[in-house]
Amino acid sequence: MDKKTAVYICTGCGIGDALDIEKLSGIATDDYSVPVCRNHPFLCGPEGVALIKKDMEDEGINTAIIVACSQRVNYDVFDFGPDRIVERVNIREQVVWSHEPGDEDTQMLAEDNLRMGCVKANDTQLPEPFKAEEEYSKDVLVVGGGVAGLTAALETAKAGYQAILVEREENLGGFMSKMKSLVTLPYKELSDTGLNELIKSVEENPKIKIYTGSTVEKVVGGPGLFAVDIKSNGDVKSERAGSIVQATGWVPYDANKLDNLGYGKFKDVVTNVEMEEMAAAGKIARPSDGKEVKNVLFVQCAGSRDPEHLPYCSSVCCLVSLKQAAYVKEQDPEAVNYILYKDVRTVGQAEDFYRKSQNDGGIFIRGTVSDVGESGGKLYVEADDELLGEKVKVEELDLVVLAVGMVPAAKPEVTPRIKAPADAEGADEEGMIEVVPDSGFFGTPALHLDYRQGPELPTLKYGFPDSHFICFPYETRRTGIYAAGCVRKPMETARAIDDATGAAMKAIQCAEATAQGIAVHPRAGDMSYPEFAMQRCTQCKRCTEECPFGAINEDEKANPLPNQTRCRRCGICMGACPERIISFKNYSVGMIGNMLKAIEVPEEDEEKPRVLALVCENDAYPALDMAGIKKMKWSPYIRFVPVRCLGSVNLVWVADAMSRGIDGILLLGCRHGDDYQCHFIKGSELAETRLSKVSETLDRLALESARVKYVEVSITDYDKIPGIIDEFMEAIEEVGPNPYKGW
Amino acid sequence: MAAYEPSFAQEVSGNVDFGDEIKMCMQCGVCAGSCPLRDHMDYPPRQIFSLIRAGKREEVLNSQSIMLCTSCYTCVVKCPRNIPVMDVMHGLAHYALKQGYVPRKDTANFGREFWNQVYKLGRIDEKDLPRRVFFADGVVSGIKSTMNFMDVGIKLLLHGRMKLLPEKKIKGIQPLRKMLDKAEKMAKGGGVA
Amino acid sequence: MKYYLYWGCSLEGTGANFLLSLKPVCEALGMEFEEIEDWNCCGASVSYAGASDLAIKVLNARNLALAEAKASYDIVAPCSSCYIQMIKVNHEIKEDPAVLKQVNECLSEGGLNYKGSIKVRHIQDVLYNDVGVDKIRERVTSSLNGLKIAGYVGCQSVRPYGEYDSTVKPVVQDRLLKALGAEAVPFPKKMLCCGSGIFLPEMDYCLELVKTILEDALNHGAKMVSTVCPMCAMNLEMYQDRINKKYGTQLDVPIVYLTQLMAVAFGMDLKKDAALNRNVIPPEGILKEAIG
Amino acid sequence: MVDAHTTNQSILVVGGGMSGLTAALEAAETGYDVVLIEKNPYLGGRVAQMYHYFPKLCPPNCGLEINFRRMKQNPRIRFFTMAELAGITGQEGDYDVKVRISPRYVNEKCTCCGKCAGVCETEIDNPFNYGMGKIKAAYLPHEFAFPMRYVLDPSIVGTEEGKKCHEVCEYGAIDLDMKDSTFDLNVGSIVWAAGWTPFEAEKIEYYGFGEYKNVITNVMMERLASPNGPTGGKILRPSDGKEVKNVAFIQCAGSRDENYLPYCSGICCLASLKQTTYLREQYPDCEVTIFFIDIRALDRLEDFYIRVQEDEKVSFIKSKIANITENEESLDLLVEGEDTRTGEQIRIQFDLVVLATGMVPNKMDIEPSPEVSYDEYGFLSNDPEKAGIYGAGCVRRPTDVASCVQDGTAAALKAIQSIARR
Repeated sequence: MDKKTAVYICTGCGIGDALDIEKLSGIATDDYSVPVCRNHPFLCGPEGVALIKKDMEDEGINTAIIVACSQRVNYDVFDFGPDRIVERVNIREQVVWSHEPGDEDTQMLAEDNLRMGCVKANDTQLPEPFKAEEEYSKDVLVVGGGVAGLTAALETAKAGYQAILVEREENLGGFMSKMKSLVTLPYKELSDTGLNELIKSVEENPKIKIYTGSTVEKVVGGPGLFAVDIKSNGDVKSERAGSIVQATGWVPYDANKLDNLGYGKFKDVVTNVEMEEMAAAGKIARPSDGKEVKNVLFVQCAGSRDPEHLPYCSSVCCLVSLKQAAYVKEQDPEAVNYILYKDVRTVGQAEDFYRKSQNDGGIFIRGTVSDVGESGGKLYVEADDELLGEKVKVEELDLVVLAVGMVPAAKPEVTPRIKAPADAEGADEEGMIEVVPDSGFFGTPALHLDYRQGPELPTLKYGFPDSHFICFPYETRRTGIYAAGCVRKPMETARAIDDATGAAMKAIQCAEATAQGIAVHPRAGDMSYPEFAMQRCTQCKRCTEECPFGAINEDEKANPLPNQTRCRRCGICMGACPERIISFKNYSVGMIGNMLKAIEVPEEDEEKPRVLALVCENDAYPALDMAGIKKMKWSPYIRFVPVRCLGSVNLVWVADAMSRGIDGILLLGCRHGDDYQCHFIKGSELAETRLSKVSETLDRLALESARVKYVEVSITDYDKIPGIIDEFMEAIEEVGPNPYKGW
Repeated sequence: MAAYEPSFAQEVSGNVDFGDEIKMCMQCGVCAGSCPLRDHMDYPPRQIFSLIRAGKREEVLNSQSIMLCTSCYTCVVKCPRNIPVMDVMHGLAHYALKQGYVPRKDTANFGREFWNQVYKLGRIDEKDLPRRVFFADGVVSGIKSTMNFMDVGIKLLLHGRMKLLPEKKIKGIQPLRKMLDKAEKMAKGGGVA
Repeated sequence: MKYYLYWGCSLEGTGANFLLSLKPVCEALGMEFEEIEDWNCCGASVSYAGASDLAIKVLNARNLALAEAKASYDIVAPCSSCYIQMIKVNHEIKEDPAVLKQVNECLSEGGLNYKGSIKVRHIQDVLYNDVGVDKIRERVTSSLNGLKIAGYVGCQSVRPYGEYDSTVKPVVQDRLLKALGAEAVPFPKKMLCCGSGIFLPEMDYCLELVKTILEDALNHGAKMVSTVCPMCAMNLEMYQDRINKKYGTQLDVPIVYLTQLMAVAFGMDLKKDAALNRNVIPPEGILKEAIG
Repeated sequence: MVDAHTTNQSILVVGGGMSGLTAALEAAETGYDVVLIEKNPYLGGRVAQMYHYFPKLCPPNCGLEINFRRMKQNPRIRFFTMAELAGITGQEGDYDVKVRISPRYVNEKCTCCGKCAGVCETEIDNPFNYGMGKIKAAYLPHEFAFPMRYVLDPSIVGTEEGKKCHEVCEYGAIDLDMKDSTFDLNVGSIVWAAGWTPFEAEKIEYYGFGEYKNVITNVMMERLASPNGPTGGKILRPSDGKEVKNVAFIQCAGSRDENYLPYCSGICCLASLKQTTYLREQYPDCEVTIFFIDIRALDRLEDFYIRVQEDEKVSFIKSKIANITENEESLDLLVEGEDTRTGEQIRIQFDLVVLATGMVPNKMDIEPSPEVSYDEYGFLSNDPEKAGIYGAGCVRRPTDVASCVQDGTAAALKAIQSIARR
């Protein structure tokens, strides 16, 4: 578009008193020859906004540079519609509120910010939404026909969308079809599973297409454009889908590994799953001789909460055992149930069912099993009773039920090995390498994604493809593919139903957003997307390897094949690319490069160092605003440039800045590691790794690596900001000025 | 090693007043933590319940604790499962005595004599009661205990806080006894002797 | 304001000063009393040794039935033990009608029947809620002038049902004391049990409790301890010399009934009405000094 | 006057906490018009008052910031703060809703320059800090407040103080004539996400909360640990501002207790484990004791439990504490109970006691009450027979943030279905 730019400087909130506005406007009008430059004492007020609107009408201004408060505020006031560019230059929170008023350094800071704003506005294009050639699908593919899958499909259909349901077994229902009864809200009594009704309503719903006895053979493409091959008794059918819900459920932990609890040794030691099947079949009897069951002992945490087996808690086993104890009582009111537990974990209203179980006479023993044995055809269990403070023995047992835990159905027995990337360490002689736990290679086939980064959803610790985020449990590293139910984490039925409903919501939402060509969470609504100048590509694979969302595939020649609908617009590929071939309409290596170059670097003798800080706009930038709002003070020699994610920081910026005489560069980003907070999963981590490699660049320029530093800043660390900055300024003081000044 | 034996728990729940409430205990220990005489108890209430659950009949019925209850109701007020802990302890004491156990001799004698008097007169004779208690274990110890309490008695007497005339039976003593006999027959574990 | 007064066994003996002071004080406040004819003992808190729970319920139900048969007055029970034993019956039959059936089956042996209509009230309850502190304050002629008193509530006058006051941090007695012009000192141990019914047989343990209670009262500056329960009064008052012997303390704290203090504050006769002469540890001096 | 034009194709979300924000955003980002109302002067709800989340120990503002940004760029959501539900009539697909707005006395012209607070001398108990510490009666609820706008406490309206604030504001942002107002909405479905209230700990008299200064609740602890809290993030004894050396956490303070809340509040175990890490991070020598009945750390949260157990300065004692008494000189607290694993009596002095109090669901208190069903504890049960109004988050069950967000997302779809059905 043909830009007509105007600069509007607000003099309210103390700005006018702290700065020489005349001088400031000069920068715009003289240095950047912006045709229109006005100031107003209350720009966000009605008159101020009217002023801008008037220019837009009369003068055809379509690019407004608002030099005022942070972009975090008055976002609505300064929104002039999709076809107008608005660039916000923060001179309130991060300039006049945090620096000495009337001081020349404060003035210089404001001026640099304005310079960068002018450059940015100039280099910004209005993004247009991405539109694929093929037509978008809004159908939702649901993999797994258990209670979670059935629910996801049904809830999708109820909202007016088509669902495709794929179930491996011949019949729908998953594990629940093995269940006799259910314990669920309000947790007073046993209730019917309601599975038949659920299946019926799924089968009768015209919007749901069901494939039983079928598996997903291959998934190609991305959100809105998934092409799915479904192997259905012999032949392969293909379907198109907009998004996917993976509800492949769980498998019980292998009780054969629990021989210390007598499993496999004694016929009458069974798992809670076998117990459930027995009960569902109609009669609970001793497997050994089919005789009646009088005394039952439930061993809780059989394999769970155990470093030798499953370190995590399987969440449901307490309630399941209490339920099965109720079966025993139903069958024979005289029978006795013992529950040997570590902690009774009946959370929320489920505490009521613990009460019921006690009221039915269940005997709860807090302790751990030391031995399971047999004498006179009956089982006995020895345990350390924590509350009795001694070893105890429970004899005359007809049945010992091991409450085994849940393992995600997507968890493989062995860690798969793949062909190692060229520069990878630890590859074996065949060039194969064990894959990292959170890569998409982890997992037994469920989706067979045709993705460069692996065929399945990446998993977290313990093989659950759960979200790492507390605020965003549906965050997924495979855009448009959402896990639901026990494949995500151990959960009881009531929770699985809610989870599946939520997953369906996200799936529908992703299909809708994709069709509009806009991004989903966390940059929801963003229309910009990366464009690749392929002719300059050197096939280095960095982008295809580093994209946290596996958005970019590769052809056999290692050329990147971007899948725009998988893209989350973080710009990590842009930061990765050594050739700078990846750019967005409103965000590019060149644009930021030019902004850096716009910073005025005083001569060495002026003894005014210049430091550049590239800050994560999601957390570090708001923290800076907070520090400003709290009127904290810090060095006026530092210039902040917000970036979408530190992962989008391209090392060339460091070189650019250094060669312009900038004395130091600070990267402010999110915590990484096990408890990472980066909204793009790997961004901040990648930034630090890349930075560690920057020393070569610096050496080449004969500069000290101390000039570049990465610091973790969380959004609430505003109180630490001045300290962090001062510390870095001192460090820069020590290494002395950048010799490239004035070149 | 203690063998879990549900029969005692069943015995208690079937024959002891409020005995069936025990099953609701989740072993939080708030009762034991609230009891004024907890430091003198061999097994505070929470432990008594876990012993019953484990089937330790002797330990429970011989336990000092079940007769050390001052009836202050603190445990009853605090129990998160609304178990009338105090009444359970009384029930256990009553049952233990019936079964021939004597957890706390003096309290047992005192309580029994107290009830005997209620049964005999329909009221309590405050002079007579201690005497009976003191002499429950024979003349010698009786005299000793009496001497021991002379001072108290004299003080009370001097300050007009001792009823001089012996307590008379209430008019309706006969029907009252009938009622109480009936109650004993109908009472929980009334069959058990 | 007419009530049944069920004073029970000890108020005719060891608790005589309670009953003696209670009657004139309550009359002065316009309360009328009627005795439950041929009442029997409540069984107190140790009968369980000889009796089943049902028997003890029946024992109390008899009193309730006798009262109910004649009139519908509330029963006022000054003795905490009597009070608790009777309301317990009422509570349990309310919770479980089967209990009422059982009880009546036994009562019928003596030709009685209880419908469950009679309310049982503690004397504190009646003074606080029916009479009210204002009316009591108005009646005060010789204020206790800020005399520091520790209001000992004990257990059974409020626990477990807390019908008229907190079961953990009660306030009623303190407010009544204040109405008399006294200063109710902070008294964290006001709810610690004194040993109650098993004091006598378990004296070794219970002396310790009484010691703790009295020392707490003294540490908070109390000149005397007030109470509303004959057992508490007995246990707190009669054995101080034994505690002194056993623990080398110098306890000599007067233990007075709330109603005695009221009689004094109402300017009634210290002997005839307040029955101060019946206290083993004489409170008279301190009180006279207070009222000047 | 409020522009709140809506149709029966719109969704009303009541409650601007995590559950409500999520429900609103998910529905709006799927293309539906949403009106969100929140009774506080800011969005974010209960989590905005928390220091960190378990188990990641990350700040809630991080996720809130993203959500607020999602809102800023989404024209389909309109939200109203200081707004409460005043009435509902109609049925699924066509509800008429009355919303009551309390006066903020500050209009949209506020630039957050802070001059009003500058001249205001009156101070009020800071509601954001549960009454710990004071704040000017002209105040920004907290620095991350969204919307970023000041509030005037009614107590200074109509006083000299109020006038002063009005005069000092250069932007005409202070409007002392604001009144209670109501407006009507027509919506197709409603998401009830009004959240929870901390159980009133004073009800457990034997713990002495409200009477003993150094007995606090877990929500107060969050504020004490927060950099924007009353102590600037340093955990200090309320009574004397001393550093703490020996702290007790009492689990199930009210929860799992038929005298108070018979249900388990689900989150208190993890909350205390989390707060233990706050203490241990600030005070390398601080001893922490956690008194519990059962530790309920589900799924991966077990790792966090293990992590805390590995700290040798943290001990776990299985006991429901029976009594707390204050030492009248030191104001330390004597904690009594039974160690159920040894049978021994506990009599330990602590300088701070934290009660792990539970959650009480916020019910719809409007007349006439709409067609919804609650369980016996007041949690809203999403009865399929009564579609149209859907509970989300802690109004349905006591639960953690992640589950609230899941639930809010699910509620959004249910709300959309109610519209799609029509």
